[in-house]
Amino acid sequence: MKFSLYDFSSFTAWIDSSLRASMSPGWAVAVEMILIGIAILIFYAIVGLFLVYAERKVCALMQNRLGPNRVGPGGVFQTIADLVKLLFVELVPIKNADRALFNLAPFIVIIASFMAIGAIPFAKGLQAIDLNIGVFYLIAISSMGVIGVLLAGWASNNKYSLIGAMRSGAQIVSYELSVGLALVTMVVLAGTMQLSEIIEGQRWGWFIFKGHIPAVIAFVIYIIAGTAETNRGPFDLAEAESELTAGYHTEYSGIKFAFFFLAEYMNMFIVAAIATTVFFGGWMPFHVYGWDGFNAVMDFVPPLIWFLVKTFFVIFLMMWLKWTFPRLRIDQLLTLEWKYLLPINIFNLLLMAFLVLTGLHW
Amino acid sequence: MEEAVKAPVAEQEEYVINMGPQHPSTHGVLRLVVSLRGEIVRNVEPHIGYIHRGIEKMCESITYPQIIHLTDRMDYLSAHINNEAVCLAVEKALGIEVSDRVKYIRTILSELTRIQSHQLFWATFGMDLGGLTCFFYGLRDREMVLDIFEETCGGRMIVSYNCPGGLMNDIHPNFQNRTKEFIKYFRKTLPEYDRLLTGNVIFQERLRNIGTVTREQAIAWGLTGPVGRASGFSCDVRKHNPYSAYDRVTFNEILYKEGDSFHRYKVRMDEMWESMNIIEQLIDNIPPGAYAEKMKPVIKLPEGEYFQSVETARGELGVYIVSDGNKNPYRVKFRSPNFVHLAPLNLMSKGAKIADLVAINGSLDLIIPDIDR
Amino acid sequence: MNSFIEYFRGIFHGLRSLLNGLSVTGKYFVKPGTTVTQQYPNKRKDLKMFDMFKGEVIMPHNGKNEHKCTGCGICEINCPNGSIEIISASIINEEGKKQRIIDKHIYHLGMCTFCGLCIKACPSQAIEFGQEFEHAVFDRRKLTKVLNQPGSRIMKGVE
Amino acid sequence: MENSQLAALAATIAPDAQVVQGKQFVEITLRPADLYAVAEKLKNNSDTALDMLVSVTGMDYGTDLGTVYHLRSTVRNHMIVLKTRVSDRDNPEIDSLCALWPAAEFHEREAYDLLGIRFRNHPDLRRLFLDSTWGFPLRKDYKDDINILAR
Repeated sequence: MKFSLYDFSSFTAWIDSSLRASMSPGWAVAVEMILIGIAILIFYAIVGLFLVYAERKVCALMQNRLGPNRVGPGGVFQTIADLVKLLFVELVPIKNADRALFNLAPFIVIIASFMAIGAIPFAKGLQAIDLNIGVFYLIAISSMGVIGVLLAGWASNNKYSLIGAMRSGAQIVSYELSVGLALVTMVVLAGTMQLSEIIEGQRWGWFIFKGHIPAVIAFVIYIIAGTAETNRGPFDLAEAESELTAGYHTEYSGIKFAFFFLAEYMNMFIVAAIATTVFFGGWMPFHVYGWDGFNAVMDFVPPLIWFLVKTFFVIFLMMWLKWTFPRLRIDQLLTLEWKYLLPINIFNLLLMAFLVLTGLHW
Repeated sequence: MEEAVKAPVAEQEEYVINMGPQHPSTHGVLRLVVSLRGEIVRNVEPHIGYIHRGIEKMCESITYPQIIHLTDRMDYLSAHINNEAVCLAVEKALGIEVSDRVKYIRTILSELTRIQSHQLFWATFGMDLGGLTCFFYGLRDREMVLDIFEETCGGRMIVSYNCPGGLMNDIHPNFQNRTKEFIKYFRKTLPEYDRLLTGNVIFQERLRNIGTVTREQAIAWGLTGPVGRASGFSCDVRKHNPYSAYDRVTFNEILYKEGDSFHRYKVRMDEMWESMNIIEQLIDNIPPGAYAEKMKPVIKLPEGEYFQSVETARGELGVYIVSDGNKNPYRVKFRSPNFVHLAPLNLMSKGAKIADLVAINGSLDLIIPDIDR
Repeated sequence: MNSFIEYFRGIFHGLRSLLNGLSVTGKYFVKPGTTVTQQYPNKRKDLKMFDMFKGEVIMPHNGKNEHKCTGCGICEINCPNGSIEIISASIINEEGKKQRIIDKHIYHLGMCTFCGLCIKACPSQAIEFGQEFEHAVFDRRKLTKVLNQPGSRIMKGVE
Repeated sequence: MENSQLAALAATIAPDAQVVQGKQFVEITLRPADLYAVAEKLKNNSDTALDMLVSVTGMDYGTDLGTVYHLRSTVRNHMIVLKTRVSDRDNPEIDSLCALWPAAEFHEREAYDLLGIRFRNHPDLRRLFLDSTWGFPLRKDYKDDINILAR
């Protein structure tokens, strides 16, 4: 076995072969699934906690504050303390709530984000499943979460929650289109939907550079629509603190609330990860054709680091948006989608197709 | 509304939500019973009285100097101006002319009060619309004004600095420097507010043509202050019936014609500039003199009725004192601007969306203790 | 055609206004020195209130445990909330005359509104505002204070 | 317009009323039955043009109850005070001015809430601050059992 930070495929292959050597293939697959599940769960917890901390620090700095600074050095253990608190908080039973759906909703939200993580390539060979329709799968899965939101709003027996859920429904239905079309634009450029091949195609230039202006437009649209899909400000109409108190999760407490909370951050991570994969070359280091020395230095940094740095950069962009802009109104939200993003997106798709057909894309 | 009548019975059913008494956007314990049809607001019914303390009743059993500290607690963001209103009414009744020094200091402090009130308005208005960062910037700059208050008056919000016949004590030696420093700083910072919020396309779209009040409606409903002036109703008491040192300074009364939420916001932003102008005209010219007139230990107003109105940060505050010649007033009535502004909320927000209701409510800048008194 | 131009102008104006907003928050993000938060209990020692700050009513005593309060009760009359109670006693002083002195100057901090009327009215400047501001206690009874220290006497020469 | 001229004008508009030139404003004391008609005339007369209702104050005069209206002309920048009294303490009724100035709605509700003065033709006369079990606190005969100020 050869463990390398630069290529995980031999490492994963070694695990696979050693498992298959000791048990029947069916069992081996089952054990592998469990291992992947545990790995994703741990990753999920760490990234979730880190993102909560990062968000609080980022917004604090933008607002001339210090942010968490009491628990641990620089407040790094603050989110862990919060999590421990959330675990001990009483789960308040809601009168006349639809008990089954009420309890089911947070799980649907969190499972949807779990399933999306499975397809994301973190580094070379570090991908749970490399589907040949990866992009399509991610688009499909990432919109599953809204079912949980709708259920939560309906089952809570709270009028604010219901309004929040309905808003969320309208929002996701429309912004789905923009996310899809922005990604389709890039699929046209890449010529494949398989994520590993999309990344491989960016070895000599990330798509945001390769695709010229259409790619930049697609990226802007994707960030706007992606922010809307994750229900984050300025598109956080579903929870809209100043209007609907907390929207669809008003009635949730304790660990069930934590699920919603964590899922929001993970969805943000997933949106950023997809953006990284499609626009910024995923784990692919920054290469310039012909500059071999420079490329070698870039290759020295492990791909996992490349991936995380790019992802957190996109996440930072989304945080920056959230902490600067006021919230949109529901009709403006829909106007933005149907009047601006969608026509531009379709035009952009045509432009990209033209670019690819004429071979102007490098 | 006519469609609603024609619609089948099932669609006429109202979806009633209670906004408040504890709700992030009602700025206190205001309860709005909102009837909705989908997102559209059909009817808003304000329920108030959650912090009714009976200040008018309490005033009947205490002396005039003691009334002052109760007025702090009505519109706590215009505490100084409220104090001034009662003092002016009492001084007018007794025929006392305070020294120029007192007039200048009162005017400067009134304008500082107005600035800090509008800063807090900006902060909370941004927060109501979802721009949370505004809240911290607004409070950050407001802190500087509060420091000026604390140094001179001893209190940050509840100043209790006026008393019939003048001021409680003289200004602190640092007062002028600190105020000038603040003005210098704030002239640089205020354009940042505009860049962050006023110019923002989302913000403008949220507010333009929302909660429109015409000039006629504004007069009929008695809307004063920034709310009235956004509709083109020239109602600035400082201009029309100047008190203290307002007749010695030049300033513009901010007037807009549109009368929507955005212009209510705009009036306040422009008023901050005007307030800074007023302060700059006065701060270097505070004349020497007594900071308080000699008053009798027990102040008794001659029998009669006295009405004094001042321009608080939110509109016209009227103080109506009926005296029967005793040391206690017979009846005190405060015509508080917020109480008047709450009444047409239903008129403004009918047909708007929930988010607009929050915006309209925010643009009225209601202070609930002033409504309840 | 005009509406077409309007459409794009709207987009560009909108985007520019958004970038303007981003530049403000971005500026503060990269300038951490602009943080204004007070590190409260850590920096408690550096925190100094202004001289005029109205924290609570105190009665200063000099080194010989003497104060200036004559027990006249003017502060009690002037207080709008009844947060001051004067309990006076009478003694025979050194010259053999009957004199009214203060027994207990009771101050209910929980009811005080810091209007300053008592201090303004006091004829002998016996009470003033202190700068203490950390008034939170676990027992409400602790908010009722006796301002004159036990065994204290009135200063010579104060009538 | 000067107060003296205004007083003379008011006397012609409301001949039955008692017009006094007070310390600050012209004060017109009316019988409750005349209130609405006189107020309407004062509002519509182009010389008085009282288009803004500043405040409505409910009063308890010991034996009588009454209301005081502060009216302002935004065109001519003067103020007139209207006063009216009713002696029936158990069932005091005064005409509502809501139809003339919508601003009166809340002011009158407040006066009803705190003094128990009923306003005829008020669109929505309910208690404003207090619940229905309270008495009318601003009346002079109101007894407050828990007043900490009374010594």
